[in-house]
Amino acid sequence: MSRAEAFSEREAAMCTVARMVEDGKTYWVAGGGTPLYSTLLGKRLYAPMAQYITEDGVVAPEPSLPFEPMMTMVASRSAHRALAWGTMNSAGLDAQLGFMDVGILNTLQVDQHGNINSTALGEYDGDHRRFGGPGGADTIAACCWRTILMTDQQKRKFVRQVDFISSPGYLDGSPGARERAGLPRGTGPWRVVTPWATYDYLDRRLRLIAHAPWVTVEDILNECEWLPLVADEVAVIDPPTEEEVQILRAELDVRGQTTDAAGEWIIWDGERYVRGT
Amino acid sequence: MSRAEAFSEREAAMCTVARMVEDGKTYWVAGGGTPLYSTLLGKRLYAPMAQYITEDGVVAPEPSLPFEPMMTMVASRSAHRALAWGTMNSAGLDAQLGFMDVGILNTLQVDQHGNINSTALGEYDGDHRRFGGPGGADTIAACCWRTILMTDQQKRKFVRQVDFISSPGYLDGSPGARERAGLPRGTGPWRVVTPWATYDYLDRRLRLIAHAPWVTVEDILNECEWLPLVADEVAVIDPPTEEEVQILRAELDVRGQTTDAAGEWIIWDGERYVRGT
Amino acid sequence: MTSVDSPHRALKVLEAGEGAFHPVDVDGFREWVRDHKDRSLTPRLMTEREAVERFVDDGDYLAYDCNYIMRGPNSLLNEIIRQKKKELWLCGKFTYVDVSLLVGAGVANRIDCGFFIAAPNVQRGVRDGSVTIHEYSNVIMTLRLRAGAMGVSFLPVRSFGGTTGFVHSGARLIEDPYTGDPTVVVPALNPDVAIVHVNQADIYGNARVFGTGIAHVESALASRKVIISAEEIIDTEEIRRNPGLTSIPYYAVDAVVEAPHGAYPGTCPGYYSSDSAAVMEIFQAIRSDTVGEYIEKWITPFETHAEMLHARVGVAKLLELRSQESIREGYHP
Amino acid sequence: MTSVDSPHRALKVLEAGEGAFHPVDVDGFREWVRDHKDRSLTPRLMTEREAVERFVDDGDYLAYDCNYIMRGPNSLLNEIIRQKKKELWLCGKFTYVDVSLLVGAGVANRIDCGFFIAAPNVQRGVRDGSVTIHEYSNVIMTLRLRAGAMGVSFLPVRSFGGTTGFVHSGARLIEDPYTGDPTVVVPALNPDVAIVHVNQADIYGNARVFGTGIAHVESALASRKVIISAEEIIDTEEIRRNPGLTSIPYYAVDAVVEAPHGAYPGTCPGYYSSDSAAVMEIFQAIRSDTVGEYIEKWITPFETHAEMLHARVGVAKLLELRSQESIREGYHP
Repeated sequence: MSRAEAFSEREAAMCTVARMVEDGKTYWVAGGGTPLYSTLLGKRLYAPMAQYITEDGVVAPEPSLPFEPMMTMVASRSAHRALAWGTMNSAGLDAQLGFMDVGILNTLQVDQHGNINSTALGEYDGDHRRFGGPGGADTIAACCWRTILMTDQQKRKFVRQVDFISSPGYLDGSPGARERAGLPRGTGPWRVVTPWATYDYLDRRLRLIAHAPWVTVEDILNECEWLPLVADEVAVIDPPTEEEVQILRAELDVRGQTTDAAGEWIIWDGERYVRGT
Repeated sequence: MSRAEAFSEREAAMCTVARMVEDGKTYWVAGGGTPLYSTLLGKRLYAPMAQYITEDGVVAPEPSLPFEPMMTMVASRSAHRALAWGTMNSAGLDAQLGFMDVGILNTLQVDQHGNINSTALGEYDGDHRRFGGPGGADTIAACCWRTILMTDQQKRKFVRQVDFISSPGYLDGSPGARERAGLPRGTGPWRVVTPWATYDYLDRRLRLIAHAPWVTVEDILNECEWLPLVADEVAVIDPPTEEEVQILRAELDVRGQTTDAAGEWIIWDGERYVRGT
Repeated sequence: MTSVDSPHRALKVLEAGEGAFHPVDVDGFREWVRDHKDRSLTPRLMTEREAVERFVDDGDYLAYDCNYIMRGPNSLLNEIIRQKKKELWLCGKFTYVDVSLLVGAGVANRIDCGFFIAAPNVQRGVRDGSVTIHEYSNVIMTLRLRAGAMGVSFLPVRSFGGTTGFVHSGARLIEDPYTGDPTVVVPALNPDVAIVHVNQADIYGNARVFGTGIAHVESALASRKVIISAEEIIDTEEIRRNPGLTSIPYYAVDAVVEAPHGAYPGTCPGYYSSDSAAVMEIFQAIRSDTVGEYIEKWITPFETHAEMLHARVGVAKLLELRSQESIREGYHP
Repeated sequence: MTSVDSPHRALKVLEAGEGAFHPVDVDGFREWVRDHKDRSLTPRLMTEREAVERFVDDGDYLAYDCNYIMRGPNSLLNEIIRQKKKELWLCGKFTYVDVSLLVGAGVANRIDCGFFIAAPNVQRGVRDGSVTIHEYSNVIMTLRLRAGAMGVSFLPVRSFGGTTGFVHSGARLIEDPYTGDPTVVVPALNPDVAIVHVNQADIYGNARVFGTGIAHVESALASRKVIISAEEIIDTEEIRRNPGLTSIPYYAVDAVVEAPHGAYPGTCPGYYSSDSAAVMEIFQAIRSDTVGEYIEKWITPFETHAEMLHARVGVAKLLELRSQESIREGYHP
């Protein structure tokens, strides 16, 4: 598989997540957008026996691609050839039962313990900017066995403590904090993926474990308001392959609404990847 | 409508209950047998807009009559041309919501406060004879707005206190006893019908209000181990009409499994009804 | 083999959210059902105007699903705007642009939040205190509706604990009566009124929904007043031919409105696709804070949804949307 | 507008039943699901013998619906008897003659009672202590299964309070965390194994049930091990053509057994009617305390259900039962 010569940063993040998709696991996909496209890419190339479930209860579809604009779920093409059609409650309850292995999420803000804010920036009881709320992410973050968070590598997004916990990470980071709050045992954040970096958690604290070849660890830490732990060896993320980006562009997000929506372009200049436009 | 000249006591009880069926009300019918046939007779003759629901979630069927032997519910003929097919849970939850107006029940034993025993005669923790348990009757007795109990007029059935409360009446008879036990407000037993008698409740105590023309009040009280209240004026129950028994026999219980199963025959001797064989 | 609980201790309430919530009154709801829900087979077919006039009151708590996206009750929502209802409290789960539209139209001022687009007018309302938001999530709101549809006052849930939303909600953290473990419970929701768009219904309200959904059945069973809008009115004979397809039984329904293309500009899967340009137009209107102009263009000039479809959309476009919806499998059983 | 509760007080447990109940362990159940339920599309088709050998263990808590009446999993129950499983604990709601059969066969000795015919051998077992009964009702047992299928440890319910059954059950009467009113809660039930007979399934376990039922979906989702028997095995392509017909998703299912006439002698509505004479025969056997003879005639001489059908029933009778079931509307969507 040859390396891709030009791709957007958002495409890079989707390829990173696609490679995390595992056969025989269920993915509860929030909302659509990058989590859904990452799952579809992973299923297409690496894990054909991975299955996904949408918030409106579509179980294991074979969607009719490409999706219509803005309709990556709650439409006939996205629900097509499913094995079952349920509702938000059937999806939510099956997650409570432990049937959902992995949830993939987006967010505005994440903190050192993996808590997610999609509700309000600023002081909730005072001056703040309001956002849409958790949607399905709260249940995904609570009930899936693992969660993968996709976001951009921006200083304002990586904070010590989110202004509002919309969806739970490890809460205050103490052992058993989730269980004390009534959340299911053995669950919690697993990875954070940005176009530049991959993180895991060590003792429930965010830890940088890999960087994209076109940035340094220092670049990444400069885009963190609160510094994460850094692994002793920070791996280099394999860049997207030509095959991956071709599938993303030709089969999945053919209108480019998701992949082009953010991030700079990365170009192979013959020797190395450089950030371009 | 001419009086019937010969009918069984069980037919008489079904006719009494059939006349209680009201248009625009929902009947949750336990099990089948006499409650179901009484409802069907009432709907056929007196209250076409009454609807019934079965334990397995059949809503407002137009059953294909006659039923097959023993299959007055959970069969295609009994579920035929319904408006919805649910499950025991949908029926039970709709009852919790208050959608079920009237429940009609059978039982082994009833006490002065309308509590019903279908579980055990004798000492539960010691020597007793075991029966089948409440089935759906507990929920019907708890959640329908009114319940009608059908039983035979036998001394051992009308007791001071049932050996085991399988399905709740007014419990200890004190005001608010049902609510203190967690049962829905404003519900409770409404009528008891035997081939000989009709009872209501006064201050949550069983009260005889009507007798069949072929028995006296004394006959009835002789068949009560514990004496009920007796209304100041005890009415006379209109006996079955020819039309009622014809429908019961020709359209409903054509095999006679239910109507012939118990009770003596009542015959009009030209002047009055007499108990015959 | 029993669990190790000690049944007679008191259960501690470990934490309690401080948010206001629609009052929990299961016995009151039962009495409403007894006194107001028609268990006769009485025709309930009426116009959208009559349905909204009779069954949506100022101050009502309103439940609906997915408007402007999939099988939303848009014809009814627009009629609510035309009738200038006031101070509605919205069940804002799995919503999109419609919260901003209803706030901008002046009909809603309180939202239980699962998800909605917090457009400028909502932001402004929160800042100046004219809009109140209570915090939940999509699933928590649908489970609150499910509790309401089960006739119980609360449900235990496995999410929502530990969030800031919990603090601003009606949830409680209690000791589980069986395990003693900390357990989140949420209050049942019995909305005053639900509006539900379905594929088919008969004149009594026996309704069929094809495809996925959010909480349409729960909303219908949990709500005091229920208006169904249907793409197609079908014979009760057809309902009786396959009772297994009935999603919502007639006795839960107060009004049935015939509403072909009732979900426009959203999709009704298997029937017609979204009008993407029209959806983008409302999206842009809420983003650019021009909801008023949108309403004056699309809603208030018309007496009915049908009139709007005729004047603003036209036959050719509607047929095109039907034609675009090439997937029919599963939606025409 | 909020209810008048005082959120921070402790909730009193007002009364507690004294009955033993299958342990409540929601997190343990989740871990079982994670470690044992196959979320791949791996074929699960196997013989009734293999399914029962692999998935029914001595001492298991067993859930099933309606056996000997309607769409019961009779082929699987008979195989359980042939394999001489021991000490099963039965979810005895909406049952009929089968509790007495299973007790008489020596495979079951504990019953959560909703309803069953208390035949002489059950009576004797209760008297001599070899059979234990815990008291519930049909709806309470199905709601316990629903709690199990929701992944929560308990549910509030509106019936069962005040009964003697409550005293001999796992129910509790607690103060409602919202209204303060006395409220009955019942423990979730997560059976060790469920056996469910369905109309159609694919080889992965995506299953369709047509007609009414008791708690088949809840049983499948709530149970650690799930065996589906199906009148017809259909292509997964057919499942994908109408996902709205899937009652039970494959990931809940461990084994699929092809079992035409699997509900014999009961009815499978729309497919075949009951064999009344054969049902009467088991009814008479339990009444006259001759369960052993019944088993020796109908069950143990045969290797499989199909062999029994061939030897004891015959083609003519099976075709007659199919022919008698003249109502097909609603069962062949």
